[in-house]
Amino acid sequence: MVKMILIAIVAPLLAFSIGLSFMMIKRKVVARIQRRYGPTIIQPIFDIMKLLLKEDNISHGVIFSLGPIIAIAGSILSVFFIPIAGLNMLTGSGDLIALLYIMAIGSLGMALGAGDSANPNASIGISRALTLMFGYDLPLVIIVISVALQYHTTDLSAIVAAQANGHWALWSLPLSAIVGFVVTYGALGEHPFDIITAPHEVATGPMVEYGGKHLGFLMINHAFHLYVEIALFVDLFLGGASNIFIFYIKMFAVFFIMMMFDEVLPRFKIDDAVRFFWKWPTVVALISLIIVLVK
Amino acid sequence: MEKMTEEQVKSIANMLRKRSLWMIHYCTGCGAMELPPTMTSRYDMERFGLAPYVTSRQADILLITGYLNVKTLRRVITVYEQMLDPKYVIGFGSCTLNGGVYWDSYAVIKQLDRYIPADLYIAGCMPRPEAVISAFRHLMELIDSGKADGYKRYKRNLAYYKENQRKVLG
Amino acid sequence: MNILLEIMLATPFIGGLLAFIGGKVHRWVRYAVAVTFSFLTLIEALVYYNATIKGVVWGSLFGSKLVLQTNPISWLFLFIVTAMSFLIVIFSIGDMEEDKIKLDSYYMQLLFVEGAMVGIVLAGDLITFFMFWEIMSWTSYFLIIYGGKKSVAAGYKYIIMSIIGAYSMFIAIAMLYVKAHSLVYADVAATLAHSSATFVVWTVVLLGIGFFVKAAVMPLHTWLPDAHSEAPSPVSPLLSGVLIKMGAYGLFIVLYGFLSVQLAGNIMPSVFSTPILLYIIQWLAALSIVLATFLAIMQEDAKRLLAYSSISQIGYVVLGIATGTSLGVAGGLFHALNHAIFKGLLFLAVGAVIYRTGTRNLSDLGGLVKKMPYTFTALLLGIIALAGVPPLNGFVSKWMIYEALLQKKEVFLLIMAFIGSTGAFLYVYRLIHSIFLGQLPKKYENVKDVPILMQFPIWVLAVLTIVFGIFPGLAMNVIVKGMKLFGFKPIAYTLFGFPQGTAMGALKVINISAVLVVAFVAAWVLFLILSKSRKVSQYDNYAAGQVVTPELKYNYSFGFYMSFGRVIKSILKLGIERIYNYWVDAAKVFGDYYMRRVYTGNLETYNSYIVIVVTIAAVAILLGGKLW
Amino acid sequence: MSKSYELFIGPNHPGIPGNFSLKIELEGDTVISAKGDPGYLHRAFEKAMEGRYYIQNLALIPRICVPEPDINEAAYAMAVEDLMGVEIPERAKYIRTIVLELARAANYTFWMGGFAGTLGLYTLAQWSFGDRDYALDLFAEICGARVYHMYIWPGGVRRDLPPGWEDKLLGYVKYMKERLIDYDNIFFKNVMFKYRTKGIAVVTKEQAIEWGATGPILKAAGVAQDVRKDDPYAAYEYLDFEIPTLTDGDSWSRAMIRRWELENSLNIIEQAVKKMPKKGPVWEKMPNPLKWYVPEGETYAKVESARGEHGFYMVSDGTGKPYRVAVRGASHTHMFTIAEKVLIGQRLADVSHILVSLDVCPPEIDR
Amino acid sequence: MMDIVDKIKGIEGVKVTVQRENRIFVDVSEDKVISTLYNMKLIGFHQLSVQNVIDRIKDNKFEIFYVLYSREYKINAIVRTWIDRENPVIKTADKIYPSAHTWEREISEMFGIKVDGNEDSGKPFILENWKDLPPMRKDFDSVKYSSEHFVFRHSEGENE
Repeated sequence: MVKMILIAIVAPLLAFSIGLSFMMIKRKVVARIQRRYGPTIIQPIFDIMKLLLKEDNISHGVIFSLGPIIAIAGSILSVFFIPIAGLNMLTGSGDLIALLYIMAIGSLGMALGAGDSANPNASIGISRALTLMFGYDLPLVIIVISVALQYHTTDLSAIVAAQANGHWALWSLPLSAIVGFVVTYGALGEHPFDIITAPHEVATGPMVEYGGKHLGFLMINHAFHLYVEIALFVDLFLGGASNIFIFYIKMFAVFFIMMMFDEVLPRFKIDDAVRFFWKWPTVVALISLIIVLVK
Repeated sequence: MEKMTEEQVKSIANMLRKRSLWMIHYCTGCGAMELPPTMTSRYDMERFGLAPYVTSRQADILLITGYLNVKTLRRVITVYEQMLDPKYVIGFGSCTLNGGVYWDSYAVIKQLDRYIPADLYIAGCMPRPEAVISAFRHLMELIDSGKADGYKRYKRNLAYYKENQRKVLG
Repeated sequence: MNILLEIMLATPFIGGLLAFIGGKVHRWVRYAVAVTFSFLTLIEALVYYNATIKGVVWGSLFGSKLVLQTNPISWLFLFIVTAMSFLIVIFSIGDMEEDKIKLDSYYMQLLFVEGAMVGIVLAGDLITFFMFWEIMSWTSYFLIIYGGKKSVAAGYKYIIMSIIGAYSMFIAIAMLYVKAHSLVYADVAATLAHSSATFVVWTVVLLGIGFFVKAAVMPLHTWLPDAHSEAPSPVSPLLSGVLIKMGAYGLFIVLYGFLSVQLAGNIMPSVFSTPILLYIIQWLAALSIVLATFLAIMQEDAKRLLAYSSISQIGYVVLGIATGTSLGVAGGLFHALNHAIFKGLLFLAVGAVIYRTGTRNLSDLGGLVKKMPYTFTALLLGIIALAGVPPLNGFVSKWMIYEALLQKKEVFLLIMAFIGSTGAFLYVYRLIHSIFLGQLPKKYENVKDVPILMQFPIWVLAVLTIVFGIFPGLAMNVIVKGMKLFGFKPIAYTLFGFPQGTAMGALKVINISAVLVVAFVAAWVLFLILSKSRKVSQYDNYAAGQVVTPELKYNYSFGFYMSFGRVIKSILKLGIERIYNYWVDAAKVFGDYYMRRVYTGNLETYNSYIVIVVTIAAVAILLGGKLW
Repeated sequence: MSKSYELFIGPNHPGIPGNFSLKIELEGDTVISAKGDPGYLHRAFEKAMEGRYYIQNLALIPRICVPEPDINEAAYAMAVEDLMGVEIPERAKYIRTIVLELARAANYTFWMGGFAGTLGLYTLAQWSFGDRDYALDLFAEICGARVYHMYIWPGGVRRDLPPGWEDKLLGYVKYMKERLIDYDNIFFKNVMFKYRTKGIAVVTKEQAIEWGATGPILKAAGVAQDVRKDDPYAAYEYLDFEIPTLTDGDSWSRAMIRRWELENSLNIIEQAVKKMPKKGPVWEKMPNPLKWYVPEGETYAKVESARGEHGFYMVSDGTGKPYRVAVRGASHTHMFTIAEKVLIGQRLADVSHILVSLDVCPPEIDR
Repeated sequence: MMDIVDKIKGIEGVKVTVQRENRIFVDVSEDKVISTLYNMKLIGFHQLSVQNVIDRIKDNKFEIFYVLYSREYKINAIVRTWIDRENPVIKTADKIYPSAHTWEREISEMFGIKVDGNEDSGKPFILENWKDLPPMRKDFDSVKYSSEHFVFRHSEGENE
């Protein structure tokens, strides 16, 4: 029991710090790609703390304030369903399919909050976010099905266990892994899929009215989000890990490759992004699925 | 004892605030021309934790980059009032100080701090990126020592500022 | 005890007549009678919880016995029918105002529909079934046309489609009668077991057309969007939540009461270890899911959006029922219950909004969360349930269907089911955003939340979404027990979900919700510690430095998914509806003279038609039997 | 039933180039009307110039257009020279050419970053803003200021080039040519760039001529009209360069025209440095500033700016102050006659890059 | 060069002066200006570079000029006309040169000239809440206005 409570406290903190470390590294690496020196490495901590300590905050209503809270609650919930380094916290209570929907709780909360800000920019941002989600969900679902069929289970910890000793899904399902990588871009809203917040078009979209502690919460949520998406990729295709360091290294490797593509692509228009996802990633994922079926 | 801790909290908050100053993305005048170099690879003000942000709710610093004509002043006041405390205003260039070369213009206001409280001025037309950065460093010092209290002054002397604004904006 | 079954069947009919007569005295008499009798029916239904009663003979026709029966599956639908009807009667009292529409026989029709549906569910033979089926069709038609001028056109469409379905069913029943000379379910099943494959397929297809029309499975869905959206606010949930479930119930009876998976597997080839007939039904259901989702996303009318969503959700029910595995069928039946709950909730909540604002046009609304917070919360629960997000009820049943499909490796259907579910996020968010979020139009500044009489049914349903979401075992008790009677292997379940082994993964909703609540509270506490936020008006808003005024059109609502619409333009152009509209138009021209005479809009005359139609149906059965 | 909604792009919005406001009305995500709202940068230049001596106005004119101030100085100087009938020395002509082309190159570099930024590629923005700074360093060396140079005077240029400046200039040209390859690789050859800009906001040849477009918009539509060729000023008549044209007239063509113009400018600088007389006066002596009377008359002087034709209509009444100066900025037409029409039917996602591709410069409109 | 001058001279009621190479002044009376512009466009002057006003306060006239350009002949022609300073009205040229529309908005705001046929004339364009004389007129004193409306900074510490 004590151990359970301890895990319940440690796991979100761990997830948050991993996500935060990615945020830190990203700003530095991006700066170097852009031929800049870049901020101090702990700059995101300053940003978040400053936002949380703002003396004045505005709210457009209860739902506006609840939005970021639900977002964080949803993200923390999904952290528990992703086995990290041998810890299977709640994986017995919900499987991969449940996780796909659990991950949507946070987005829904965010969407509600942004909608309550009574700003068309925010509404457009949400409309784009949901459309993009619809876009990348198709290939995502297909690869999730392929992995589930490959290992005959939808239990994430069982999937991780089946990939032990280097039998990664990356080797058995290389096509799905590639699609999964592309989908992670979309899910994280990295370039070229940063359509949701595109400042030149919709002035940061859903975040347009958020400032102060609300925005701080959203940044915290972003750290969780980074963690969840990448950890899911690692668990599905890179076989998870037996201890936290190896897990971190795997996650970092994925994230680092993502950053390399991140800063050299202009962004899609939203319908082009959906068309993109429904074209090549879907076709490739289907091929991979058919291979699994036939096997 | 309790008061002491409160002050400590405030000083810690100030220390954090000065390390992360977000500047609103509003080019009010021609001084905005020297901001891109300041922001980007040559001078890179992100080194000091400064970054441009889009909307009034997100930003901490309002940079009045040069002359303000009456039409813009109205928007600047809107933006300033939408920003969240603590917020800081930097007057950029001589026009914000005394009207600069537009001393005789019917459209340009001559003194920024009659309408919104300025924490800091940067002289020159236009100030070089080095000057801008040094101003930011100076602002950080002011924040650290708690002297950058423009937003408090605005609240305290609201009637004064509103009266001045009303006179000009009509 | 046995006599009660007949009393229960009679209760709503009696109530309906009494309400009609009482209404002449005073309207409150009408309300009291309607509420009492619908409540009585509900109580009587609850008595039969998990009971199995076989063959209560209540008459005979053409040598075939007329039988009433009940079993847990029937009870599940009985519960849906009676509970929803009760709540809708209460909602109607608040919503249907005397001075706006003549209410002379509204409650009678309402209770007649309820009675007809109770009859369908309790029927133990096909004649009883068909009789009540027809009564349901006609009475519900009269309910639909209460909604004003447009609804009459929608009603035409509905009744024409229903007649087509009824004829198809009628032929099948006649065929069975000729073959078996008895239309009691057990006899029918026994006959089919010894019939040729062609006969079985024809029977099932013809019956299926009738059910598919009612259940609005594509491509027989076209009546639904019009009828559901044009019907009066309290009738829409009855149609969407309950009436279309009758199609699903009929399908279940045909597929597993008359046939069985083994039998079907014996007489026809299988695909993915599913008999091909079931597989085709699955595909139709999956197509309904996806296409209706796409159409729902593009709607600009709140009730039309929900109507298309109903087509999509009933697709899940049919898909689940047609899987043929214990998990899938249980999921399908559970989804029928869940859909009734959340769709009823959504229609009632939207009805409440229409009641206050007078429009159901999404782009005219906005920002009502500040004015109608209770309705907002209920609708929020409804959309979360519909989108299938844990921990509310829609999630569990969808999860079961997904797992069943995954177990059978029917991956393409599974992908389509998933897509429909993600698409649901889009349209449900559209619904809640356009009504409750965004800028509040100036004309709605004085809007208040709806009266308690209308909130009560909404909140009962809202609580049910949570109850069945966290305790799926409650419904499983009934479903699993009932499915045993139909020869399914029982699935393992707990009160809170499904243990490892039932499906390819485990599920325990209580843990999900508990952690969610804890995480939420933790985040909230952190939020509250920090400095307080100040409430600002909706006009104090970022507008790129400009000032927002009430005159500024600062609300993004129309064409919410216009960019997405570009992507699916080619799919939407398929135009099933256009072909249908052509035929409906033709039928309209043909029947216009007749229709003008018959559908005068005078409800007094309509009541007599019901009896006439039942008689005609009976005569038709007689003639059909002889001619065959 | 309200189908449309209104959005403000600017003034406090990253999607607008400068302090300007565009009110767009949209249906879904499609623009159905766009209205520009200028005046946020109005400083009453034309009024102020009437009240000042010719020498004082030198300080005022570069501030009319911020990204490329030298064109104002050149046009002003040419108008005054025209009225006074002064011919400027040979070397001054070349120096003016070099300075104008350097400013043009700097402006296009700056524009490139802004354009890439609106498409979401911030890397190029970071690179090119940084690279533009090297051009500003060169300016700082000849006149002491990075942005407002006040270097081109009536009668020539203010002072001779500092020793060794030409080499630094050539070094800059060489550096920029190398960087251009990087820019091409990251942006101009990028598939996503073509995907986003091809066929967007087309201004056809007929429309461009009818609406009075100049500069890159006209060149992108297929008309080779350029003041440097048609009515050569400074030393352009001695130099060999081509006017690039494309035929599509879409956002992509305009971007490519600017990219080639940047290369063109670098080439012109190289040529001009080579051909420039190594010695000689750079300033035809002007009268004492206080007795600097310009003969009565009216004239129109024009130069080619990065955005199109930039002109000064100057009226003198024979006193020491100009009687009336009217400024023609290319953006004036581009914004109100072209952008407002072209934006209709476009998508919200494209609005800001269309504005930047038309290169609307608000200070030029407001003055 | 000369043949084009001859062509312009063919337009009714114009007075042509050649200032220098490529600069021609075409003076017309107020009522002929639109037809002249139309004919000029037919001749090949396709582009309106700038249209603005000079306040000739001594003559009590407004001078309105249109700078036209022809790519074909590479010539700038400047069409000038004079109207009375009292109740000044001009006709719009935006049917001939679309870009004139905006120039006319500016003129009508800055000089208080009414533009017939231009629906945007008289609406606020650059200025906001302007209540004084149109600012570009010679009798509007900018220095006086600004010292009346704005407070200049004189010495330090005068704030608050």
